[in-house]
Amino acid sequence: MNSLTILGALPLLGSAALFLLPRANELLAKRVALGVSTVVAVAGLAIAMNFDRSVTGFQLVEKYSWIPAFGINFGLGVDGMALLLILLALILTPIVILACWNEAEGSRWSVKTFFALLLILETMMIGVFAATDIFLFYLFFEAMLIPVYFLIGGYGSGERAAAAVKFLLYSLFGGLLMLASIIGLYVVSRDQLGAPTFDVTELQKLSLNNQTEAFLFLGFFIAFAIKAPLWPFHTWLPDAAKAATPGTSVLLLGVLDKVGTYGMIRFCLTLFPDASKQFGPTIIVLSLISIFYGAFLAIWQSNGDIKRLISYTSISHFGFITLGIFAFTAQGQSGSILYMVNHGFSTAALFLIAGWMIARRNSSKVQDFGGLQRVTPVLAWTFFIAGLSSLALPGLSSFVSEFLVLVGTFVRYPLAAVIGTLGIILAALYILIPVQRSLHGPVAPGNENLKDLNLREKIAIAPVIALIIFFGFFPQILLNVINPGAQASISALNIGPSTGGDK
Amino acid sequence: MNGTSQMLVYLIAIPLFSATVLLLGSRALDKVGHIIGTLASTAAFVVGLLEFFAMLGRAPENRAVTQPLFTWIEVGNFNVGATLLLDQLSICFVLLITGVGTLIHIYSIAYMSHDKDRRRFFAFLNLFIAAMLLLVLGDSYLSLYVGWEGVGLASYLLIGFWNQKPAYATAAKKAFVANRVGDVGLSLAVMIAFVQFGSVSFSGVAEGVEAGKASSLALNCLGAALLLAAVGKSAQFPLQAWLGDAMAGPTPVSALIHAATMVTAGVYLISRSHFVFDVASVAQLLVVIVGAITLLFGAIIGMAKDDIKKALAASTMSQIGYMILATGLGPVGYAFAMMHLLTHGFFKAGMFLGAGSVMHGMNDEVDMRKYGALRKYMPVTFITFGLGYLAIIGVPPFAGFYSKDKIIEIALDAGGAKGIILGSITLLGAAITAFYMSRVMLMTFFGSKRWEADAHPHESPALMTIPMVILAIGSISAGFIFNLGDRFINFLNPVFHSDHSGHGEKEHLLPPIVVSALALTAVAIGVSIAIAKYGRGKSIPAVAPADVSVWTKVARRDLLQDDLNEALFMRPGQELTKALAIVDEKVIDGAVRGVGSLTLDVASGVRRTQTGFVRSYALWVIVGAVGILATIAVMSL
Amino acid sequence: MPTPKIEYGILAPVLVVLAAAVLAVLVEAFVSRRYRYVVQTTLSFAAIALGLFTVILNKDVSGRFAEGSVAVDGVTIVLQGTILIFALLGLLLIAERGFQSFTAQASTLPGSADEQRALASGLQQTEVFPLTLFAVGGALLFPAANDLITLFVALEVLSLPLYLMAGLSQRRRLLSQEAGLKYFLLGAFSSAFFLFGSAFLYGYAGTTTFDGIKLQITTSPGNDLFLLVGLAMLTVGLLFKVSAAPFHSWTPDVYQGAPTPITAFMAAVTKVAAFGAFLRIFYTTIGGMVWTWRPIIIAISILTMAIGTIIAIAQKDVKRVLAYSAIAHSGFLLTGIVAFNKSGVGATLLYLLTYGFTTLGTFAIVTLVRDAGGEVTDLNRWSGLGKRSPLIAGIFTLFLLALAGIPLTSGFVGKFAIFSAAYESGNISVVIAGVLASAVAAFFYIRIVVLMYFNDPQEDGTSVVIPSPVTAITIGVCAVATLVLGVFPQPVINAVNSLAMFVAG
Amino acid sequence: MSLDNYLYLSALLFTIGAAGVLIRRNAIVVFMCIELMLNASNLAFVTFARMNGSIDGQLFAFFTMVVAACEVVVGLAIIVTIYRSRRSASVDDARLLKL
Repeated sequence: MNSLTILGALPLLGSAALFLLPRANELLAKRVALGVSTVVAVAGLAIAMNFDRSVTGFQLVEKYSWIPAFGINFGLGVDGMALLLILLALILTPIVILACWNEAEGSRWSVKTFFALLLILETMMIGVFAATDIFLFYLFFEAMLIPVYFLIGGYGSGERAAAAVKFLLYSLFGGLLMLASIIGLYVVSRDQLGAPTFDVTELQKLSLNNQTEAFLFLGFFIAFAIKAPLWPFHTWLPDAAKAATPGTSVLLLGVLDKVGTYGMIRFCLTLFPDASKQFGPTIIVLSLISIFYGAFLAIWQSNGDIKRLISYTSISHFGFITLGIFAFTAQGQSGSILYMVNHGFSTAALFLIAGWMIARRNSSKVQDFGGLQRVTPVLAWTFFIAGLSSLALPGLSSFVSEFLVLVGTFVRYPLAAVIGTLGIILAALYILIPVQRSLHGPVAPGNENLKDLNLREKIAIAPVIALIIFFGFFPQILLNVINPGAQASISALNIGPSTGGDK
Repeated sequence: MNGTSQMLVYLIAIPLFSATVLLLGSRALDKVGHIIGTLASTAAFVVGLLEFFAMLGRAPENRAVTQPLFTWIEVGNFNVGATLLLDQLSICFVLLITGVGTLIHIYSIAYMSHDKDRRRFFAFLNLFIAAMLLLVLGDSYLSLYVGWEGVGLASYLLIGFWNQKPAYATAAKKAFVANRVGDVGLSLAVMIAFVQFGSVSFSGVAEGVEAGKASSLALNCLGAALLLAAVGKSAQFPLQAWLGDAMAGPTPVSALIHAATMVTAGVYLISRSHFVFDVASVAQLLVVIVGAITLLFGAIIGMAKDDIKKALAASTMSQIGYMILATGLGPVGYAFAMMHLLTHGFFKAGMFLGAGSVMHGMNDEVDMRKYGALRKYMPVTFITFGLGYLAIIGVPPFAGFYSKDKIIEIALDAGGAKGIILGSITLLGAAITAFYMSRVMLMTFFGSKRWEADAHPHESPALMTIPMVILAIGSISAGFIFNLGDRFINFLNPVFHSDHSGHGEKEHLLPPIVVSALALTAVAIGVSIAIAKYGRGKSIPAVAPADVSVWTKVARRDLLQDDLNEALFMRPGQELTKALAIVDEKVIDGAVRGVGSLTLDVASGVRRTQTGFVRSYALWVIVGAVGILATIAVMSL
Repeated sequence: MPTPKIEYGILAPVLVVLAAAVLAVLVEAFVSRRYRYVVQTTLSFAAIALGLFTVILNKDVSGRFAEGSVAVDGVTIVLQGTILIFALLGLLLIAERGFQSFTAQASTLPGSADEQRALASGLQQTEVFPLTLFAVGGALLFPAANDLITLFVALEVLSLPLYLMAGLSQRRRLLSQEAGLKYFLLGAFSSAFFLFGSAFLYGYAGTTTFDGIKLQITTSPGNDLFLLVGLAMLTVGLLFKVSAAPFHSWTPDVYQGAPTPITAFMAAVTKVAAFGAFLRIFYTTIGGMVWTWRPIIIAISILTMAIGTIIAIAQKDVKRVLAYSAIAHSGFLLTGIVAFNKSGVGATLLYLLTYGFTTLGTFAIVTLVRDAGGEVTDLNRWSGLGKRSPLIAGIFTLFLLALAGIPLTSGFVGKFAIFSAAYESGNISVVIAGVLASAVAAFFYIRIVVLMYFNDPQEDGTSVVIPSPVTAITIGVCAVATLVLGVFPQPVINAVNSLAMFVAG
Repeated sequence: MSLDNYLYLSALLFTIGAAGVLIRRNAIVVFMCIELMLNASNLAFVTFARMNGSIDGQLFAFFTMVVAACEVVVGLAIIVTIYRSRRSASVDDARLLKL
């Protein structure tokens, strides 16, 4: 039963089909892309249905020997975290395709290629989260860059080529550092386990000396910190997000960057527990810096570029995620994982709507908007709700995750949690200031007759908003899936009391 | 122990549902939007009443009922259920919220009749009702948090209801941010509670405190955090600055949210957490101090305001100061705080509606200097407003007298110097209140006409006057009814576990009658000064005189709180932001780009070695050879 | 005195090719011009094919032959096989006649009447075939040599033809001739060092056979002056051949000046041959001296990676970029020498195999991008190639990714193998350096990709000619090899690892 | 007299040759300097042969001479073509390829 392989292969086949389509018939290409991605999403949900919550390890496991000489297997499998992130990707892809229906028009490259690249990317996203073989993971990790690179460089705007290259080099650099560590693991595993292996569960048996462990940990961590992105490895993100089309940005920030935080949990914590503990406090500090740094720069962007603004808010949010991960508490862990999902949705909403605003106004400057609430109420409302979820308003999904992260941190690092909590004030500012500038006030010149959301756009955004609200009240549905794995990874660290209140 | 009730959820569900319908509904709903909204609120009120009578039907010790809905969050031992709790304390709020709320809905039908966005307005009102009910019905600090921010959101939306006016949008934002500062406190409180007691439900924390799970330091931190939350929401010092600007919202909003209900949430939070404050003496003292400062603060600002709504807002601030102060005075205080809260709910809401009615008649003029002699033109408004006025300054037998008098009393009884100071502050507050409320009264309804040319004052329609009348009746009777045989105190007793039965015989600093006498004298003084200044024959310039003492100027500027915040937080913040932006651009990204360009420079530098002269290449070969020889030689030494 | 025993069967690969070379010379002399091209190509391909066949026959052989002057073992087999395959592909490029790469008559003056006449008369350059065959012969012998004399002779047989071939370009003949001159002078210069080194090794060991030298080192360890001098000088000679810094200076100039098919041939074949010899000498002959030479090689390796990658960034000519990338790859390959362990041998052989295919493919594509004046190597004029001919640009991108060592390409497999071997030997410094160098290298490979895809094509007559079958085949084979070795390397790895054994003793 | 002196001589010759390569511009002369280096090696070979009392050294020397001869053929061919097209045999003039 290799359902994951099939799931991952579907979009790839779809993209192949797209390439075969005639260049001229763009509508057909779009429909095919939408159809395929929807089918995949449904299939994914179907698979998720028979996911056993009680099991902590990997499920739907597949394993085929690939390059025995290097101990490389084609190994797939999911635990709660991976499953949810895959579902996130599967749900967002059709939404993006629908939302960005006309995004690729007028680019230097053909429309069908755009959607084909999106589908390829979907495959990569499934693979990277489903891989249980570090090498396979690394492979998807690097391969992902290529479609994104072309999506930014081929369809972006402004400094697209430069941004694409910056993105690529940053990631490649990180990837190569990770490669160094992977080589290390390969050699160590061959010495200790007899035969080399990249199987995550196998590798946990290794016993590394402190120096090696720290060395290998850093290789992985920096790669993930660049992806995440954690301060000070973040500067590629705003440029990329600004240059990329909104759809690309959604997948980039919504899903791809989660690979970083995902990797920290999946690999850094499980493979290098001691190094994780050793570097934990430092990373906590970096996370706090990210939270505030991102927030302040987002506020600064509120008289600048709206896409940059959103990407800086994401940097702040990623700060929260890493904070939760390295708090080493059940709440922090589950909170961070839940945060990844929620942030996916809220950022998606923000970017899509911002994209529509920009497309209507032909400007991404926050100042150029204004009074949209009067002109385009629906657009304004959806943007406002998305913003509220980004500032973690109780009752919306992101509140639960953010709060869990903070509680989880408070248990182990009270001071850090207190400082982190101050971040919610800044969150209010970096959302409400742009909201006021762009939605409130008198209608700015040039906005008088902007069109409100059309049906397609409403259909695209509705599910996202619905999920944001729904998971605000029923996060337990997700948490039930997340908890077992999170608990396991924390108890594997065996690091003192992982939850408070038990004194 | 507690019974359960299946109806509680409807309290929240009905208005929430109606709000959703009104928001998502099409323009077709514009016709009936206000009706739906009002009906929803009324329905909630009815449910509340039913629950109330059901409660009275039960024995005092098990009057509280709960309704578990579903598991909200469960991670490890962090377990929060979505459960509703209705006890004596919450029922008071439920009735206040739904009751006053309903009246204000009715009032708004007329007040907003000309606004094309009336449907949205009612949606927001319903949303507020729902959130506020969730706030008072949640059985844990986290559920309370949801309502807490929910009302914040509703208030944001309603203050900014006319957000096409930039100033209004800014006011809304200011309110939200100030509240967020308070929310930080609430978040921290929840975290501390969880870490200390492993639970965030009221009962759990209460038991934890009983069991002495937490150090007194922890408890005081918890208390301080809760206080911070209360300060933010209830516009207490030092976070009070937003309330004045919040008057940008439509007047019914000011009446409901920024007078009767939301701003009193802080009082609710502290009373709800009495079990913490009872044992956290430092935090409790802080509460008293904050209350004392604010009640004077508000009163002083109130004296300087010419904008009728702002004046009323200042008085709200000050009155809540009274309540907070009362809650800080331990078991005896909570009940009286609640009593004052309810009475205040009546008369302040009534007066705001009155103010709204005046504005309605004076085509939205708010400057009292442009009023005058309106009593003939708006009799009903005048009477209802007047009754509210008598109530607030604490003239017997009106509501305010009972509640405020009790607070002054217990303030004096606080014991020692504390008692003296607090007592005198409360008395002083009473005097100032009397002064500025009389000032409002005189400038608005008495004296000479100072209207704008186009003003044609007229009495408001029945839909507006009836709620005013009902509230006025409340402000007359409430205090008396509550106080009859301490029934209100006894009613709340099971919640606060503070046996008031003995409080009659308790040793007083001064006998109650003396206290009342003092209070009334203070009031008398205040009123007479006001009459002397603004009474018959005194001319009131149409524009506020500029040649006034620096104190007046300061008072007009809200005692410089805004300037202080500006100087302390906003400007440094903006500077920091600018600095960071430069850092990001120049330093961090600069470093990255620097590495890039550096490599390029190095490249073009090293490139020079490739001269094209074959002889120089040969030279490199020799250099290499010698190098290798040398290394080998060195190593083999 | 007994007659020396020569195992012709086992030496067949070398002998066949060299014999064919001699034959080819005669062909030049006696076959009429009209048939020469056909005859030469047939002869060359036949020879290479036959050689390949004999190599396969030898696959289980392991031992010393021709009185111990030649060692044929698994390593030799793999190397000879690789060399012959690359020679075949190189020849395909050389045999391309869709467009003239070679001057009709090397002796005519550039731009002179003679040249015009030579062109007009449809003269076709065919001396290049015997030259190539000689070079291949030398290349086949070089890694098999087990004796300093054989090694030296093989080196010269490999090098001398290349000096000439480098000068045969039809376009930009001055550049080509200059390349020839530089290559020749520096080559001769370095072989002088090589020879001097051999002399001292002989002086130290009293014999020219590797086994003798090895024995001497193991029996009487210690730092004999002769040994050290000899070692150093010999190393210089070899490092020059693999174009390691600081002996790399010739590489960019020669790669750029030489006719592109020759560059491709050199880049693939000589690198394999030279590293083959490198492996044998450093792993077996002077393996006992590892503690002496390893630090040096580490330093050289890092220096080479650095120089190669960094200078490549600043290049504007595609052939020069590739030349510097070749230098950088030498640096990576040296880490295989540094490893000095079982997996080091296999990894180096694997890397050579993967790199050869990729580099042949890249240069093959360079021959296709032309305008009226011949090949266009100015990078700026490559911009928009992705629009002009997506297929070629795509394949070129594939090769570049392989050179950059991106997963799913052969380049990654090679890098992974060789770095892990070095890591295993505990020399993590070279691994780190290698990884960083790869990061820098990625930059200029990607720059070319950006150029091809994200820049608009210039209307300057630059176009991609439709390759005739020979070139097409080369490109196809290389592309397929690059992919297959990247995705399913297992069989090849198995084969290489099973063979990667030096003859015992 | 001791054989070492021959080695010193050969080293000297080698150095002279190398120096010549660096100093002289004329391609022919440069090439002759290289030949000098080769012959220095030859001298070393025969000396060592004498030291070790083995024939291999002399053998190697012969091989070297043959190879040197080949190099002359190839080298002169190249140099002559260059000279004919440039009218100059100076190695410094040939620097179109650089950087």
